[in-house]
Amino acid sequence: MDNGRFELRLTGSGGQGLILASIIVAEAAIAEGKVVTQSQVYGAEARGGTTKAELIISDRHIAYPKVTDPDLVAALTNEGLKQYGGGISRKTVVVIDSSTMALPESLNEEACKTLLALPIRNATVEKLGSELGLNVVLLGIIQGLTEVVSVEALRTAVSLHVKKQYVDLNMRALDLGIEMVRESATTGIRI
Amino acid sequence: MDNGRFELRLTGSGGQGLILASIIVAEAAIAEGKVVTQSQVYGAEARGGTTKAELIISDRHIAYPKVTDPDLVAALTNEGLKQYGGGISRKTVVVIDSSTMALPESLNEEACKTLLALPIRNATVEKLGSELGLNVVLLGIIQGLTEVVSVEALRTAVSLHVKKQYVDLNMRALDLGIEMVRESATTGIRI
Amino acid sequence: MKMSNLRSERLPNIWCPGCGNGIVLRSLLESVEQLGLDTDKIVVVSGIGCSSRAPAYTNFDNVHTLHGRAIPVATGIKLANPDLTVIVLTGDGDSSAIGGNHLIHAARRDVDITVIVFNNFNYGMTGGQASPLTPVASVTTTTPGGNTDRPFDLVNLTAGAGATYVARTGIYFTKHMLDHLKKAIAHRGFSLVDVIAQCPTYFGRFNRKGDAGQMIVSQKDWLVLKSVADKKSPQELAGKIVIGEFVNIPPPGPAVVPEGQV
Amino acid sequence: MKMSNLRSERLPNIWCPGCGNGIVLRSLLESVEQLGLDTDKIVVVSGIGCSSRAPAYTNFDNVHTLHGRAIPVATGIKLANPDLTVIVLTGDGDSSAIGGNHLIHAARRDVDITVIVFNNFNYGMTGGQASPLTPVASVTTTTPGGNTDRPFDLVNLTAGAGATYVARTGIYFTKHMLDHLKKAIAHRGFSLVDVIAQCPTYFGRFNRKGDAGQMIVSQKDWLVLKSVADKKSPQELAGKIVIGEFVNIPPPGPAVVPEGQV
Amino acid sequence: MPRIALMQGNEAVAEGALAAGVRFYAGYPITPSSEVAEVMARRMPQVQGVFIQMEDEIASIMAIVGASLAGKKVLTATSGPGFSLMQEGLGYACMIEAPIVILDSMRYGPSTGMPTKVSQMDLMQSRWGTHGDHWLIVYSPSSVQESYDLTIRAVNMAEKYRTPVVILSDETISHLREPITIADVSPTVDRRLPAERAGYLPYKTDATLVPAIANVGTGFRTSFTGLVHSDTGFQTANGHVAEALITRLRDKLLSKLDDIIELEADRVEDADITFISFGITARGVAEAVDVLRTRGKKAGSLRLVTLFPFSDDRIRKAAGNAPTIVVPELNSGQLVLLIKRVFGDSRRIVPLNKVNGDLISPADILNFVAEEKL
Amino acid sequence: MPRIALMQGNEAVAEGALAAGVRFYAGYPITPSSEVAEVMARRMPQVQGVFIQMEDEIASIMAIVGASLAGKKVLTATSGPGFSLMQEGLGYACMIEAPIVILDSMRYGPSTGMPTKVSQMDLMQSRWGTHGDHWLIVYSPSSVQESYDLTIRAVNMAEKYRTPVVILSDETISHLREPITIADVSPTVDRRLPAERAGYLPYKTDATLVPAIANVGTGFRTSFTGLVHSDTGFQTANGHVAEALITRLRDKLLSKLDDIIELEADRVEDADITFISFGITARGVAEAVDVLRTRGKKAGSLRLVTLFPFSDDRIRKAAGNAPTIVVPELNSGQLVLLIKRVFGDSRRIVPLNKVNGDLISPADILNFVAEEKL
Amino acid sequence: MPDRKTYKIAHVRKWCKDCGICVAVCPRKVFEIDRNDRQAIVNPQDCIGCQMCVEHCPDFALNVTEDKSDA
Amino acid sequence: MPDRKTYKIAHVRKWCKDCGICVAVCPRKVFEIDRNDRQAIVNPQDCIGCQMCVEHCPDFALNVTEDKSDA
Ligand SMILES: Cc1ncc(C[n+]2csc(CCOP(=O)(O)OP(=O)(O)O)c2C)c(N)n1
Ligand SMILES: Cc1ncc(C[n+]2csc(CCOP(=O)(O)OP(=O)(O)O)c2C)c(N)n1
Ligand code: SF4
Ligand code: SF4
Ligand code: SF4
Ligand code: SF4
Ligand code: SF4
Ligand code: SF4
Ligand SMILES: [Mg+2]
Ligand SMILES: [Mg+2]
Repeated sequence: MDNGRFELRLTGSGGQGLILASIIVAEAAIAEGKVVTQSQVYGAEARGGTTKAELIISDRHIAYPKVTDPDLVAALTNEGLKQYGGGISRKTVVVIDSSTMALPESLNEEACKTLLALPIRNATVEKLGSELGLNVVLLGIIQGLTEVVSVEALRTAVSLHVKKQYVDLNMRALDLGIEMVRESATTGIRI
Repeated sequence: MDNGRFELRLTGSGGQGLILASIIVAEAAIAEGKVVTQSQVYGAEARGGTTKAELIISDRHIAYPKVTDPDLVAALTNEGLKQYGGGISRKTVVVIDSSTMALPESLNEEACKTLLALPIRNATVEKLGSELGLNVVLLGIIQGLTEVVSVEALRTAVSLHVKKQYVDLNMRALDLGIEMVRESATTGIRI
Repeated sequence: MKMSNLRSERLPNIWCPGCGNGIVLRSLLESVEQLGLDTDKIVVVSGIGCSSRAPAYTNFDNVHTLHGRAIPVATGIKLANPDLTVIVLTGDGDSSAIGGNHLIHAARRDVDITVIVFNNFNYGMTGGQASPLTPVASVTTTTPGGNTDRPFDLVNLTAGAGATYVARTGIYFTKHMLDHLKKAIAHRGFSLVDVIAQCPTYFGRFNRKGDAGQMIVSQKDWLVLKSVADKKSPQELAGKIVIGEFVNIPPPGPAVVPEGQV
Repeated sequence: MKMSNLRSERLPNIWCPGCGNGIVLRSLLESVEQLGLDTDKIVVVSGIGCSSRAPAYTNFDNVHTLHGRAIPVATGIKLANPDLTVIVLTGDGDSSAIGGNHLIHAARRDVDITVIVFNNFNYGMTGGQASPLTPVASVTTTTPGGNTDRPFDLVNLTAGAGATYVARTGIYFTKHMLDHLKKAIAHRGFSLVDVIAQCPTYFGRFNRKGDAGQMIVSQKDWLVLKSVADKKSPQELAGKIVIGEFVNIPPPGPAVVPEGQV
Repeated sequence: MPRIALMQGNEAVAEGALAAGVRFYAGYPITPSSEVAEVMARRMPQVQGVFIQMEDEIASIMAIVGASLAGKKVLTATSGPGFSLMQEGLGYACMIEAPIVILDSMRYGPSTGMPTKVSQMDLMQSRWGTHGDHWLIVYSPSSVQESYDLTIRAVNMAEKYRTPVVILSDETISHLREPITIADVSPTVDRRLPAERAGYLPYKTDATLVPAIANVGTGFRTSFTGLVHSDTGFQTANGHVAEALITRLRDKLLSKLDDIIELEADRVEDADITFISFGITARGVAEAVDVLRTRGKKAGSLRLVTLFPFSDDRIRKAAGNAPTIVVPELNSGQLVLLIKRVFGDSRRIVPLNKVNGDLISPADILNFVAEEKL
Repeated sequence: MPRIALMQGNEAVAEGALAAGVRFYAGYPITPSSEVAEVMARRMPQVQGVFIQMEDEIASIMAIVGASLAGKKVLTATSGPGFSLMQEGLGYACMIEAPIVILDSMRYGPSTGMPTKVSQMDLMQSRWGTHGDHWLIVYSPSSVQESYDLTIRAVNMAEKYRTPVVILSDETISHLREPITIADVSPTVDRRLPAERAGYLPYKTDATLVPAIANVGTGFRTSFTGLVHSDTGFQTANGHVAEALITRLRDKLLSKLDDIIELEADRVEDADITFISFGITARGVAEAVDVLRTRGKKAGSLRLVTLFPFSDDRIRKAAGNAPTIVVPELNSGQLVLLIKRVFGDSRRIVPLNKVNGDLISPADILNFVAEEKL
Repeated sequence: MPDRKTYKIAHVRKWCKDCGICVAVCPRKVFEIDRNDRQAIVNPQDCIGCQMCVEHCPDFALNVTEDKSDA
Repeated sequence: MPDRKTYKIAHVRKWCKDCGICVAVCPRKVFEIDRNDRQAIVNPQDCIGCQMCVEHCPDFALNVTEDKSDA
């Protein structure tokens, strides 16, 4: 978090819950006294297709509200990374879902700070039984990688968005994400 | 016709055919190579009420198209004269229909060039059998008073606007008007 | 008729001699009086047209809106204050040409307003052009060779849109008119009365219908009571217009204003 | 179906997985082919909405207009060049909400165009709000507690406005759909087909109608053929929608375009 | 042989349109434009054209757009309230590049205002009434003859540039009768059509920046949309395409100002006071300038025949060097806002407004000049 | 205790309206404003208010006018195409002096354009979209917090001056989420009502120039019309009355500029280059000014919170003395036309336009300053 | 006819537009349009109080009440 | 069953959106949505050529023709 400012971009396809994920982080950040701006791209008026969600977290007033210099870019689809990979620099941590994405040709360790390929979808299905919770696993990954918000704040924010009976599942999803980061750090499955 | 320009205003109530009358004079004047602008006032969108028709006849281009300095004002109702008597000056000939109108208080010989009261409606009904033709009688009066257009041109213009079977009646109406002026000149029934 | 409901200080009205609008206006004032409505709680709304000038002669709150837009304004008023009796006075053009969409949607929503159409078969105010209710073959300034567009039947149109009260009447039949205006205003839900009025200045003149007196009396010949018409063949009814009550569906429950959205 | 009438270079289409619009589009292309129409002389016109994107997938002249305004554009095209077959593809919102007035007036004038309504009971394109055809009690983004406004019955509405051909069909019944589209297009005069389609993304999801496959197959349960329905009581038909041909008035003479004005 | 006829302004618009080849009229009556419809209802059948009275002004503009796409030259006529309703359709015509002509005969506003009284209150609306960046041509006649001539020109320009053209007239001119000269044949311009189907891209343009789009029903199978579209005519949300489109729509007009803009300057060269006006107001100005000149006052007049595109440069050049510029108009001050921009601080710009439903007469102007000591 | 909530701009408009006492919402969905309707559909029943989805935007604005006359505080929300359709109704509201508030969330135009892309292309339309001389208030929020606050202010101003107020927002702000602070109670203003029936003249005004008109259904029996009307509320075609009415409608706002106009100046005092902008564009400007300052370039910013009434004087004063003024906007140049008028030849006025559906970023501005050597 | 009711016909001249509707609807020929095209009450004594004229006058210019003055 | 007709099922993968409609309408369970949420043709041999899938595929992704290859 350069000078108290953190820029996050999530990209993937409609329906993966990325916008909600960015909102949850935003709420967690607000709870911790931060300022945020959250935005997303809308495609043509029809549904589906590629989406992007953006979040800026800062200690102070945020003037320009869109991400221009991302600290973290997480992509769940190749198309997403292609369309919304702009602005990735040596300061950017890039996370891709290795279960569904090919290694992006345009990107390499040199072009960013870290390039992390995690089997997000597979791990989710395997550990949680279905894809449900994929976006919360991603939240865990973001937390694990950046600690831009505390785990507690994130837990609270997540639980505000899910029905009672799913709280547990989501907490496990969050833990799974955090765990994946921890593991990757030890096992070093960076690309 | 001061410097080749003649300004005419007719006023009365809707349905008296004053607009048509002004158009007929306009057409006669055009036939004689003159330039004209003809206009009228529209009341509220609904019908009836007081109307005014205006005509400027000139030897050359007419810039401002509305009457500001009338040479002749002919009024068939008191209300018409009241509403649209503006601009009458020492150069203006004023004609009123003495069969239906009271002597206008505001007007006197001093305020205009000539103030002529003619029993237009009564004469029309008497000589032509009904009010039909009233506006053509007025045309005759205008012609008789001003000779701004020739009788022949006026006859032609009138006949272009009436069905064959009424041409005769209208020619008689025209003659009646001209005759009334002639008589008034000899009998001097000016006010 | 109580003169206090008429803004007599604004008379004579602006309508042409023999115009039917005043007769409808009178009937409206009479019906409001007979229904015993609280005159502080009546709002009369209109669009643009000769007929739409009628509200300004009533001594009620009145809103002269835009051409065709009386109904959405009336809808807004009624939903904002359901205690009010909201009556729309409109022309055939105002209601069925430019305002046609609002008309059918109000009927669909069954919003509790009453629409009284002053139907003179043409656009009086702008000089006698055809309206969507101008009969086939009639001459107007925009159908100099006779109208070839088919007119709406306002009863069918609004019934098809879901109206719960629809009636038609004519200004000659003052008792019939009064009865149906009263029923329409009293109806809980959307109601419409198509009142056959007259425009002697344009429609009458262009179509040689005679003077105002002849026009009004002739309604006896070409308006047929529904009860009578029901016994006649289509051939016998050719060229006639049927008057009476066509739809009268009582409201289902106590709620008449669309409530879920409210 | 002749692939040459489809702009396959523009596929996959923009619609959501399981959206019913493609099924109607296919049926349209099939009907045009079976009718043997000159494809150079077909113009497909639409408004705005998911369904209104359909014309751009046809290999005919096509005009994507403004929300609700397909019908007047189609009217202009048809009157300007009566040789053309003019077909309007529109949504339930496009045709009956903002475009309602044009719809009833086209029906009244009996202008020779065919209007095909892709009826998915909501505004798909803007995110699933209620439309004038949304059934009572249905959940949409603007009726979170269930719709309380009554919907139009498009058949009644357009019949009431004077339409000379009106039918209703559903996308499950592809043969029925094809037959009625063909009859509508072949009809001389104004024709409308209300095609019950589906929006799994919004209407289906909000109202727990199951996935796209379940939605389409379920039409077997709640759509009833008119021939069958005619023998049933209102109670038996509660919650069902009747499909079939409701109005089919042959044109009176050779002229189908309003002529007097032309 | 040219003939002379006495006509009302509205009739002249209708006859001008017919002379220019207009064969489709759709409209909805409104004071003070209704006579255009009434004349068209009578005249169209005589020339195998189509007259249709639509259900409202929205339908009217959309119907002429449709007929235009089918190859007809088209006209509608309205006044303020109807013009407001037409704004969405106007923007659509700009975007799909449908040649259409609209008469807006200005009456007193806002809202229903005073339907039978004159104003020039829709000036800014004619430029900015619809949403989004757009460009169009607006002409302003000041006589019946010009109502005829400019209507022909409007139709021709609409065809040439595939653009909506607005004729901004007013109640006075609409109802004024003046003799006009009618030529046997008028110069007409037809829209350019594509040569062949092979490689046809409806919105691809050459140096003219004007696309050669086929009429519907001629086998070219064009796709029209009010969404941002590429050369193919199909929708796209590509920002570059959008920028290129919007820029071309601007430049196709702004690069042809010589052809489009007409300004009429009268004795501005040596003027100490120049009046800049348009439409009916210019008639009073013309007379006032005459009088002022006879009184020894060096007055001049610049009349904007073309109101939009509005070229600051051309107006600056055409207006001469008078230190005082008076802008008389029948509204609370609209043109004067633009004129101020044109001249910056270099001149004294004086508004002269009349908003009582009457014209600005020569006497009004003379009095104003005297009172303001101009 | 004030609370903090994360909200979208559209949600903030809806919640701001509710906080200001709005209890009637009529609307028709359109991207990017639809969420306002969706929030209202959920929230209105909770506050005994009315939500109604109308058949189109014309009906929507007319319905809120009706509800306003019946005493409710009202809102509708739309975007360009719908705003175009509302223009006639907007002029009507001006004329009868109905307090109404309209959100226009600008998307890329003209026509349907790019529905999900941002623009600032309706700026001039918000002032000049309807026919006839008219005046209204237009506010431009540049954040979610301001969407909330300005909506409250818009409602209050509408009530205070009995005028339509437009909130000119855009796609980005509408969909942006930011934390906002919500006070327990917000300051609200209620329209003035007449004291007694005796001698009641609905349109008679005192020094405030704002009439105290009764709500319908309260026994005062008011007559409303969009025609020119006298103090009685009844129609007249009297030119003096017309002039007085139109002039009062102007002056009731133009005499209260202190209350209505808000301009936000930032470091303009010593600036060599000042940016004048509004809405979302001002956010990029703010960041660019910071960067320029850190680079030693004396930059400043003037943000127009109130767009209309547009006071040349106030803007001239508030803008400081920078010799160069840059006007960045998401259109082909609309605000810059006004700014040119304000400053005449005294400054260098440089337009910075972006019309590809993206925002003007701080980098865009910095690059522009560098490239243009400003 | 001692017990035949008689009626007072009030006519508001300044509201009347001489349209002739009362002439057309009156069953007893009470009214006439005179040679000056003006409405005139010519046979008031024949009035039977049927109210046809009152209800059809578009200008609120007529009022017919039972004449109780002799009673 | 020597004279039972067989059918070729053509599936345009890049147009298919895996919506499952073909699965729902096919009377012979020819299709399936697999565990990757993708449409799959699992029982082509059971096809009776009824065209239900073709006519209901919203994406023009299916074509079923009689397989004459063995004839
Ligand atoms: C938007 C708009 N379009 C057109 C008009 C012109 N106009 C005023 S009234 C009217 C028609 C009135 O006809 P109708 O509703 O039948 O009323 P009538 O005058 O016949 O009583 C028209 C077209 C207008 N005022 N506003
Ligand atoms: C004037 C205007 N108002 C609103 C919109 C926004 N809008 C676009 S499509 C649509 C509704 C579409 O519903 P429908 O016609 O049923 O089509 P569907 O998407 O369901 O196929 C709306 C409200 C618009 N484009 N223009
Ligand atoms: S024009 Fe016709 S409708 Fe209008 S006032 Fe005259 S008679 Fe009545
Ligand atoms: S939103 Fe609904 S109607 Fe639109 S494409 Fe998706 S499924 Fe079809
Ligand atoms: S009906 Fe009324 S207005 Fe007409 S003539 Fe008789 S009294 Fe006069
Ligand atoms: S009340 Fe009857 S009888 Fe008496 S004047 Fe009137 S219409 Fe004639
Ligand atoms: S119906 Fe068509 S799009 Fe849907 S899964 Fe089957 S083949 Fe794919
Ligand atoms: S043609 Fe019929 S049986 Fe064959 S796959 Fe398709 S739906 Fe199944
Ligand atoms: Mg009418
Ligand atoms: Mg739909």
